[in-house]
Amino acid sequence: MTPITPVHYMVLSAGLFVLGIIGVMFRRNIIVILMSIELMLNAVNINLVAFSNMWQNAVGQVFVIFVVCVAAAEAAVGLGIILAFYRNKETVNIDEMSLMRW
Amino acid sequence: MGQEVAFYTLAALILGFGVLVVTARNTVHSILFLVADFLCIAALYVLQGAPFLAVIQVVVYAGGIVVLYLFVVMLVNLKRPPEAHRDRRRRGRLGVVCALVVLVEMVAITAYKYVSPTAGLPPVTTMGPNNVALVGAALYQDYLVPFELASMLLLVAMVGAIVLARREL
Amino acid sequence: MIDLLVIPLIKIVIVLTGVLITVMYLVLLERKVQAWVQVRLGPMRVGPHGVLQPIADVLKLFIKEDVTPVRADKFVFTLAPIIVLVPAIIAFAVIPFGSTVSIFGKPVPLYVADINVGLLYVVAVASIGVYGIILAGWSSNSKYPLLGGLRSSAQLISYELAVTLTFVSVILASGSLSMVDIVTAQRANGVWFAFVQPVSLFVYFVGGLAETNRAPFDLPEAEQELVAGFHTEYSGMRFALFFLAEYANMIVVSAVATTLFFGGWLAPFPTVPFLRVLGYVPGWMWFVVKTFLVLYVFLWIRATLPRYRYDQLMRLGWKILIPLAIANVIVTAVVKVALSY
Amino acid sequence: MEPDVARQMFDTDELVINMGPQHPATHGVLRVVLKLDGEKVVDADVVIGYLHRGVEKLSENRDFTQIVLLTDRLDYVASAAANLAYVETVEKLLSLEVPRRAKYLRTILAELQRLASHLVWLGSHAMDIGAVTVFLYCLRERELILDLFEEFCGARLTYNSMRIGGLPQDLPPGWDRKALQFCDIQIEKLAEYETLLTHNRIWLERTRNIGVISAADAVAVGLCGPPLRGSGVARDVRKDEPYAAYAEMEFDVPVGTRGDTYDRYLVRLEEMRQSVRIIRQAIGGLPEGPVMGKVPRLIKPPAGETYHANESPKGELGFFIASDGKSTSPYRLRVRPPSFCNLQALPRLVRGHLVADVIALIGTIDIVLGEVDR
Repeated sequence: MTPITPVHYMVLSAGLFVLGIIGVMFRRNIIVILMSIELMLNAVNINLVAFSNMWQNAVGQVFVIFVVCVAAAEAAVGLGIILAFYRNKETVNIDEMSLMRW
Repeated sequence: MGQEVAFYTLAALILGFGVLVVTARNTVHSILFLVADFLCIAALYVLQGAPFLAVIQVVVYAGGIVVLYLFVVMLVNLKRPPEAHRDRRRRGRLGVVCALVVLVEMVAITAYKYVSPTAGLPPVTTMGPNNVALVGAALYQDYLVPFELASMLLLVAMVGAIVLARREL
Repeated sequence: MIDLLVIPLIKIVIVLTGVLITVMYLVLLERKVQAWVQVRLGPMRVGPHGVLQPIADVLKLFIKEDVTPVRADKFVFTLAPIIVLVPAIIAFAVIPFGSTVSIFGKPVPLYVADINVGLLYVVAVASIGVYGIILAGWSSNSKYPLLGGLRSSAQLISYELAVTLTFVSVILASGSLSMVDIVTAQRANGVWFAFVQPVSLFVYFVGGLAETNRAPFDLPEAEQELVAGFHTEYSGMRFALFFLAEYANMIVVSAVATTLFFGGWLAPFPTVPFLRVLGYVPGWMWFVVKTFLVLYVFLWIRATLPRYRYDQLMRLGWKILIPLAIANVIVTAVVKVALSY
Repeated sequence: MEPDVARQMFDTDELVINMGPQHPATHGVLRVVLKLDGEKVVDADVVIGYLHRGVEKLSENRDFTQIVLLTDRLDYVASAAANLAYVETVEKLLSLEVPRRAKYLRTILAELQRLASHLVWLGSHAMDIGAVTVFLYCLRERELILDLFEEFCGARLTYNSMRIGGLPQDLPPGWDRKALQFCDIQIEKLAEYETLLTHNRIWLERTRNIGVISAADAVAVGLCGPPLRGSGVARDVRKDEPYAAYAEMEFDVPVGTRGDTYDRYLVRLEEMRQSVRIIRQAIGGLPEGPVMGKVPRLIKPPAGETYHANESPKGELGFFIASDGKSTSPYRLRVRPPSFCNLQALPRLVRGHLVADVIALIGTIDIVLGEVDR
């Protein structure tokens, strides 16, 4: 077996990222779409940590913390919007979220 | 040897759970797989010598964000499946194409890097296994302003979420 | 090879059996203590003074029919109790039961692992348990468990914040995230953190009561509007897993309290000359004794206090404990900086 | 889960929850249909009748003496109080004179019964709010009262302890000394319950300002007994229309100020102290003499009707008896049960409170379903 290099992590990360894209594109349920976005963010994090490990520099890890922050903010606001939307329309299907007002 | 086995196992688990997240019909199952995925990613961080991040990953992602998803799924209980739509494959095809393009591009980049390795550069600093202090120092000294901005972002998000989720919009 | 695999495995087996047996007898202890407080005798029939009662209980739970509601989500319904139990047990991995002892001339540390983010590991592991509770409520496909599950998980998440904040001030006081280092810091300071961080101890203990769903925060067990909370639909062995997890969590909370605030395996009064003899008692025994004293307080409180209402419980968590914990962190940080000058 | 059930639960629509008749916290077979908005109770509908045994109708086919037995089964945790109210009503109908000693003994028994009933109330009320220990402590003292009753009349729950015209028998020797001993114990233990509850923050939070009812409202709804006094109305049948030997006793009628659950708790605790005071006085001044008056062998009251009320532990317990003058059974017997009247206030009390408070409020009005449904 070849030793694990950052390239391995990059391939893994790319795979996870693509899974996220497929989720965003394929699914209609906006909650699953948000979850797919979380997957993509995590793919990015894997890369950042791999590079941090490769360069033996803590900055990569610091950025992961920021990404997690952003993800948390995104989830809170996104889910708040979903709840508000659901209360009015009783759906979480993204195709029905085409109106700018209701 | 141990590291390789661990990496490949975790990689397989991460990708496998990722597939399940995207494909699961039941949203709650989807969330469950997402949690499992995040736990595996946390394990991967441990493997990469970032135990602090691993714990953050579990506490914030698995213990916080995904619980939020779970709560919302339970609040949003649906009469009809949200997937129902006339033209089911309309964007799906686009998605596959997009994903393929991205995948090819990424594989190309990594393959290119692989044949002309730039690795071997000396590490900027040496991080021991106990790098929590290093991360802390970087976070609170070099990146203080972004840190404060991030906290502002979280505050704004919190206020926004509360306003949005209130019953009377 | 022996150091890498065999010894940790042996330790894991010992800790696991120890925890399970302790849980069994903790239930008996609880019933006995409750009974004594309430001028009763408690279990008396199985064995002398009921010492075999736990075995009878476990047997009964094994034999009982395991009911799965017809329209339940079977996969999640089965998984939920496991998700609750596993974090409760793996949290023991970082708890230092004692310092290093030598067995057959070989130094063996009395903990499964000393990882440098030990305390955060406990927090992380505890945050996973929430899933089991929500999913148990959801998968039962019944409205009482669902409401109970949502309530319990909201309770756990709220109080987890307060508990984590108390950890921050302990970390500030000790300067380390590792459980072993926290204990040694208490030896170096010559004082247990219970006396340095009394506010932390208070907030931690109240939060710990709430996180383990114990009285006066035992809303899931209140036979009131939510019947039995998230585990209403569970029976037999799967119910036993929830039960096991609750008591294992109690032990974790007590063990962490012992480590953080009561000097872990350290003997009390090391400086008092005529109490030196206490130092000859092995460290792990001190640890067990202290943990059980904390556990006793849990049981004592249950026998004494009425129950909070849900909204009062949330108010206590968010409006009293969390601000108190934050203020404590700030004060600790300021004092620490001031002392270092 | 059913989607519409989910919507009911989480949306602003009202959710209807059935509490009882099989529910661990409704003191018997009470059913309360709660309309909830989230956690808040919008309205409550009390459904009764699950324990209806037709006591009033049964009475029309029994002798006057046999009916004492039926009154035992009304408020089964305070049967002596119901016995007393009934026999006094018949005595009033017959214009019978009861010996003074019997009156004193009846007073003692009625007050012991009040203590026993209040102990059951305090225990179950505290247990509903989560203080299990208080329940066991209360039952421990109630046990002593039951022992006293057992020694007096041989029964521990349904005493059948009164007769028209007096009492079935005199006290066994040494009984009065034991009763006094019990009084000392009870006073001491009351302080024990109070240390567990009265100044307990959680208890205060669970009972203060919960189920507030103003004096005017309380009168309008028809509350009686401790809940009425908790709202500040000093109405006590023992004081206002004295019966048995109460006219000769010295005691206070405690009243509350705010009319909340905590006040009702304090009122009942003080009543227990006053009960002990009355028992001590009555035993101290116990006159000698017979315990049975001159009663005709066949009880056949003259035609007419009468109403007589007692202060039972739950409130004003009254009996209305109409006699046609021809038969040895009442033409019509009607019970005015305090639990029933107090239960009417429940919807008004719970409105606007949370579901968990409903339990505390069912506890605070102290109902016994045997009496409500009859």
